Amino acid sequence: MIRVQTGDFDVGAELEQLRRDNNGRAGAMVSFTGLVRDINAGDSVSEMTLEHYPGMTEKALEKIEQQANTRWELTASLIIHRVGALQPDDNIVLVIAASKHRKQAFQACEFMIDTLKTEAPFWKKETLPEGTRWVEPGQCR
Amino acid sequence: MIRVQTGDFDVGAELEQLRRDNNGRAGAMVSFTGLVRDINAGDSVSEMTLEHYPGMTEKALEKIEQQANTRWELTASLIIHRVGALQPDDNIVLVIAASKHRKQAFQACEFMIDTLKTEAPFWKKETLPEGTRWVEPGQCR
Amino acid sequence: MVHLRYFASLREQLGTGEEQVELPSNITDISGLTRWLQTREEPWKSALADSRLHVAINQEIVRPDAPVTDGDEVAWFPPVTGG
Amino acid sequence: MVHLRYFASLREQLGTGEEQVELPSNITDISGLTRWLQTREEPWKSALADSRLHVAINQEIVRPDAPVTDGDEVAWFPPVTGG
Repeated sequence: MIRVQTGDFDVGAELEQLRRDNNGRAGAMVSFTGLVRDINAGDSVSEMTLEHYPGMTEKALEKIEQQANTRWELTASLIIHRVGALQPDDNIVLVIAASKHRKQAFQACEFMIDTLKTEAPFWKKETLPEGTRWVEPGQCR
Repeated sequence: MIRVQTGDFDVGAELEQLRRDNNGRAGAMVSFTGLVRDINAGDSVSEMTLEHYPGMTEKALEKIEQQANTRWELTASLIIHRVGALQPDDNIVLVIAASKHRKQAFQACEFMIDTLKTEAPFWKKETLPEGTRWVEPGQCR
Repeated sequence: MVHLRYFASLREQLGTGEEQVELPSNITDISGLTRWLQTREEPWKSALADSRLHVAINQEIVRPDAPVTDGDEVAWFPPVTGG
Repeated sequence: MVHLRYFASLREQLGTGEEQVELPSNITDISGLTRWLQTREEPWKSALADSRLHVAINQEIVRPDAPVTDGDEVAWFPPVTGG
């Protein structure tokens, strides 16, 4: 399942929901949470705004999730990405992969976040003391 | 931080606590949750009991966490392992690694659970319809 | 008509996020469409000259030689930085 | 005195989880201690013959030639299966 939303997400509730959907079949769940850092490239960040391409974003995330489910034997998966204005320490993205086998869960989760970072149409704009700037690829995490 | 306990843990609350301790420094958090499966090696499991070596267990987990913090740049880490009687779908183990960099968080989290599985003194005993059996290494996940 | 969209820093440079234009009959692919938009006054010429820009047709990333047809949604944007 | 501990399937086979014993003066290492315990009647001989058993002295895994001294806690157990 994928979701793009302005509001926050609750990692525990999402993990719990997937666990319940799996009901005894999973064995291993791996989650990745991306957070807004208060420092990026040496500069103090007071706010971050995430722009995206509505429509294409959802398609891109669905494709990434589908690829992960093709390559690995998953019992459940989830991608949630926030958009809009965020503060340091806020959640940005959540990726969960559940599988019978822990290696598969780790690999699928890492694949989904790695692919999202290069293929999903999101753009970060940071507010610094000197003004705003668009984040360059590879500059962040 | 490490904990060995009979009671359940709340993955969301633990992630939230580490996130608060990190306050803007982390950027990336990876969690691994191990759950009791209702089927293992083809057999239906109705209960699982985890035995451990009190004292050595804590030392082993602390050493694993310390090794991870030496090898990777972590802003926080956590290992919780349950012992005693568990039912299918129950949480068994939780490992969390937080870092500025997602690769480091993934690698540290996977290292901790991999090392725990070969070095920490826990033993699983399963209750099957035919009786009980001790889980053999490599037989599970 | 084609629906043109611009995102992030490119949107800010151009001062617009989207527009509807009549596709000139001699334009058949992304390269041609980009060059045609660059004939507008600055900042169009320089902004669209950035070789790192990606282009999507109907929300799928495409290469510069991809064909454009009437009714398409075409988007230009800088490298993505989500996650 | 040394404090001997047995875990999991080994504990069940032996029917005991721990005991205090006086260390015979001629026993200096884990191999010697294990062989001495195997002189007890079955199941001790066969249970401790399992080459996959691990041994820990004072809660650190050691090799069979590790020295044992009075006051040590020595534990035998099968391969671990936690996590």
